[in-house]
Amino acid sequence: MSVIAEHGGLAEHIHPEPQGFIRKYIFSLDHKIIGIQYIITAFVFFVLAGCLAEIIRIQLMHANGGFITPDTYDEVYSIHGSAMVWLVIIPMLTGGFGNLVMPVQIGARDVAFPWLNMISFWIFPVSGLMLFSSFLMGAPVAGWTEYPPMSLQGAAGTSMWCAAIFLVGVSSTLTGINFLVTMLKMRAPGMTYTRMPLFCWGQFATAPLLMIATTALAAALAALFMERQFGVPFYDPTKGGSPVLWQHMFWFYSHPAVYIMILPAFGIMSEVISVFSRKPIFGYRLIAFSSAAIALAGFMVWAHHMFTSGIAPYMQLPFMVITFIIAVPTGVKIFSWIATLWEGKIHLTSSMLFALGFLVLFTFGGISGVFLAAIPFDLHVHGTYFIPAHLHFVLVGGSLMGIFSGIYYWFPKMTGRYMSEFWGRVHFVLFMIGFLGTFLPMHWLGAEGMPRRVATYDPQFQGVNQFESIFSFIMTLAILIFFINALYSIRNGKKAGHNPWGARTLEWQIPSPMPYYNFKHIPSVFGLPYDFTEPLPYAHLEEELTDSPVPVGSH
Amino acid sequence: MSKHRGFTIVTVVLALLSIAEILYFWLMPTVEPWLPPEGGHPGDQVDWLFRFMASAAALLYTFVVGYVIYFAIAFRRRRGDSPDALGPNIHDNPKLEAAWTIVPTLFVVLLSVLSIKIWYVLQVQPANGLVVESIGRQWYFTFRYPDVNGEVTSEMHLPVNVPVTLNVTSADVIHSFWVPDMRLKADMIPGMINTIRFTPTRIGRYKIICTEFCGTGHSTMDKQVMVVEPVAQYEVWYRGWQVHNAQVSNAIPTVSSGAISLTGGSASAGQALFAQKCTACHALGPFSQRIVGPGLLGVLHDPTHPNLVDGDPATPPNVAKILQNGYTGSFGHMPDEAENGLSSKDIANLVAYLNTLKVK
Amino acid sequence: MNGLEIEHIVAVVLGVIVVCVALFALRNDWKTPGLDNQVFKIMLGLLALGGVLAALTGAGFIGKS
Amino acid sequence: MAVVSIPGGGEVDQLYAETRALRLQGFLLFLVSDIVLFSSFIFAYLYLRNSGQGWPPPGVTRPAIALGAVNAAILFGSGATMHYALENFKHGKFMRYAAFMISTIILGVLFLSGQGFEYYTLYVHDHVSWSGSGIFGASFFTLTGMHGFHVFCGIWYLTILLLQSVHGVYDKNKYFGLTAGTLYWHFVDVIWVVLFSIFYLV
Repeated sequence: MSVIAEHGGLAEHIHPEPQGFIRKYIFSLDHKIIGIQYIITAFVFFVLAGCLAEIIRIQLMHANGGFITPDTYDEVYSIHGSAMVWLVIIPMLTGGFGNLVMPVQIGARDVAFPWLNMISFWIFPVSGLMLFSSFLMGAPVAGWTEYPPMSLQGAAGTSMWCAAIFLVGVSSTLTGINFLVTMLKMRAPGMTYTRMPLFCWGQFATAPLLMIATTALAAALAALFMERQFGVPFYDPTKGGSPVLWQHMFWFYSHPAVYIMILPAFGIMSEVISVFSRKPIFGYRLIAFSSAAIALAGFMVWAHHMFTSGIAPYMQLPFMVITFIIAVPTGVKIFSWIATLWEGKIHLTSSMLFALGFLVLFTFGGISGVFLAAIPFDLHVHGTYFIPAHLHFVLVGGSLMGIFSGIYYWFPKMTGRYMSEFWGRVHFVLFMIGFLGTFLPMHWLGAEGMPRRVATYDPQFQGVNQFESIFSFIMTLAILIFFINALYSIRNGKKAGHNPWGARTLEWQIPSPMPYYNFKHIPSVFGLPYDFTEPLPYAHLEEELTDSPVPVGSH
Repeated sequence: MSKHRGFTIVTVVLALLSIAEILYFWLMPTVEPWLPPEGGHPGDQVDWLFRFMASAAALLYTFVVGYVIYFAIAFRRRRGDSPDALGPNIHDNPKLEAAWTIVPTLFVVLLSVLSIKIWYVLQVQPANGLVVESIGRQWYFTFRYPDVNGEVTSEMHLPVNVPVTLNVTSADVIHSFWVPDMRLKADMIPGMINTIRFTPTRIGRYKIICTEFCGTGHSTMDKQVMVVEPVAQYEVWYRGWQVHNAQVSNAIPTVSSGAISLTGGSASAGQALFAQKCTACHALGPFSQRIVGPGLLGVLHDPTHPNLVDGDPATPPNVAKILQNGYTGSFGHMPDEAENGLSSKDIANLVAYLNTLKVK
Repeated sequence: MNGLEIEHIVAVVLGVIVVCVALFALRNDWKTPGLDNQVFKIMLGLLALGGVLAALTGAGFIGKS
Repeated sequence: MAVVSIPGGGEVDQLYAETRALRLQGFLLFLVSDIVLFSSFIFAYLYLRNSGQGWPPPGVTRPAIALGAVNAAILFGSGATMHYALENFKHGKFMRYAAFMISTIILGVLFLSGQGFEYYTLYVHDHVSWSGSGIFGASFFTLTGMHGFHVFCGIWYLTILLLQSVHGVYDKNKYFGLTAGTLYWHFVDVIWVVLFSIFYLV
């Protein structure tokens, strides 16, 4: 076609749609398929790790445990934590939603390196299987943080754990590189940085974290692996190493990692809240820049996990103050979302309900984070149940609520059908009740004197723990409803048009499910993505929803 | 104004609610509903910080949740609204945005100043204090007092109202020394000494809890107590340990010692114990049948049985030694008597039972 | 026939199927040019390798049974 | 096909120019993450070195500075030859390009042999080993070994590039693979500057 003859650049360069099952659905190069592959795989691991969580809660029903032995219990919570962090939330939010939505939102046909994207994805299930197979050789016991010297003494599975996390880290790093290049180089004409949808800003702030922080973790893991397998002394104090070194290297990754887990969820919130309030997002620039500020400051706070570990006293203060400062951009985002609700015409869909739930739960987690940042209070609650309570409020109440919200929101885009709104609301109500009942009392348990990672505990806490366990079953039930709803809706859900929510970002302007090439003609962008009163801010979209033939590229 | 009367009412209600919460956090006589009873200085300072942060958090959280719920209800799409109805086209409000950037920043500065002040209190060396050391071990704490040989192994006694400098370290893996009532914690890291400073002011018995995962017995590492008592009673206890440990070497012992008398072990009692304590890790099968540890069938009668994990031949006294001291090393981990809850009599019974097992 | 044996047989059968599919696809695509196709072929090769490993493990040639 | 000019005066089609820009960016980001990997280990090394045991720890002999210096000279020399190889290729002087490329590869192999000799001397003569010499052995052998592995990969990479260019994969306007190879080789050089100074000089 003439368009191709005139331009001939990457934007018009189209590979023919692949034929054959393997090319289409297994080793696919299509970012949308890879995104869905990520989401499905991560949900499979989510179910496995969720079962481990229920084993933990059953064990804690009685002060003397008795459901499983202490050693098995240690293995269970270690794998639960590792799997939820590395195999569920990070791949789901970056590889999953990032792949599914980000290239379309910036008006690209695919990510920069589709083959790299495919490799990143396929490393992930393999490393997940390796992580779970560590149970066969004696899984790691020292929690997802695996502090040496404890992890040096762990069973053979600990080395397997190192290898698995290393591999999933490689996958993250490659995804980060891929996304960053895509967003730097492949935005549609007119898609300036301040016109990118906020979900892309979330990914844009996350990609460098994935790329840089994960590599630091790879070094820490490689050293742990070498020490365990070949006796190379890095961490063993009896051979001159330092256990605190691991803590520095681990948290230098793992603190940015919590922003890897929350920034894309922030992005989802911005999309969902704006669309369902039928209003422009309030304070676009401030939200976008606070994402970048959080990502940047995220590299400067890692030692706030180590206030009790005996780092030099005057080293502690800057970490405390910078951690406090992170509360400011985070607060700005929360306030902006609440202001977006103001005078909106709010559609209380399941997706929006989860977004509102996010605001309620994540704010609580953020506030308990400020408590933890204050050294004097941290010295009291560090290593207690206050920590699991805080991290579940930000990771379940934040990231996972964001994931659910995103699934309800983009499900019509993935499949062309709605999920059941009724069961979505049931899911929301049960999940909120179960979540609050499970994790809210944990703050109190920790402050009162229950250490974390214990298989048996002081009988005075038994009542509260039983209460939590019962509510955790409610939460499990809610998630079960969600899965049934999703699986049922893939084939039987109500048909949704190409833009069921009336959203204005680019992915909603093309058919659902998205065609292989995304766009017949690369759109030009001349406005903000959230101006609901204005005409669509894109040109060259006229033919997207018609049946006119797809231009075929030269290759 | 009338248009936003609901908003005004909600704001007033939330403000009143916040004031009530703030008053509650400042006026409650003790922080006991939220934290364990406070047992000394600087726990009082931490409690003060807790009251401050809790009231600020209550203020913020009340407004966030209140507004989210109110907005979701008040601005929901009504039945009569057209499906395409839009909200007002508000993009931003620089004054508002500046306000909610600057006010939290100021609050953060205030919080930093307060935290640093209290942090400084935690660093100050008390004059004429008592210097005590604690060593974390799998899975108990030991203590070293000035002019007491060796280690104090049971409770930790402290005189009331005397400043204490506590240096902690570990003999094996990382532990953590936490006394919730003192609001203080320090990780016990092998090869490092961490210090906490406090002054117990209330007489009582406080739990010492390990909060850093340290192996199979981590859950049980909360059984020891810190006893704060009047100086006279403390002196008596202290002299008692001085006498008790007079003959003890000052070197840090690595394993508990003392051979167990194996006479009079009952094989039937041992069999019951074995089913209860051992079968989770050890099979009643040949040596190669491994669950966690090796199979134990005929362990004492098999001439081809390899030596025990510590290199000693498999004889009843050596097996008893492993049951007593446990083992942690390249072969894995075997709990010791304390963690398995085995008395000397139990060990004798178990060895007697193992002695009856013969390879077919 | 106990569960373990069934597991082994399933592993062998599935492994062989996977290997066959992967090798067949590999043969079809053997001559395709371009970076994307090279990576695709590598992935197919790894898939075949995985299938071989699964089949060998199921048949008891490698790994502890 | 639309045609665009590229730096250096040639003209390529727009698709190639854009793809090249993507790959360059991706490759640079890959190098950044590789730098972070080295930095983490260097951080670990500096942390352990300053953990109060004295340096080198008692009973450990440091490697001789002379051999390290020779090795450094070899590697820097190879950086220069690599630079000239690329320049010559750009100007279409294929034979000179090939000569410089081969000398780069040979210098790389020489560097690895020097490193192997150094390891041998340390291990056999001074009894310094990876796992048996405390934190010195751990950090020295891990970091230099990791760098050596990068050189090893680089040698193969350059060999493949050379064979590709013999087969005419690149021409004087389309030579991104060679640019990437040069960048990689310079990166390996720069890492060695850092390693040389922290292990031999300081």
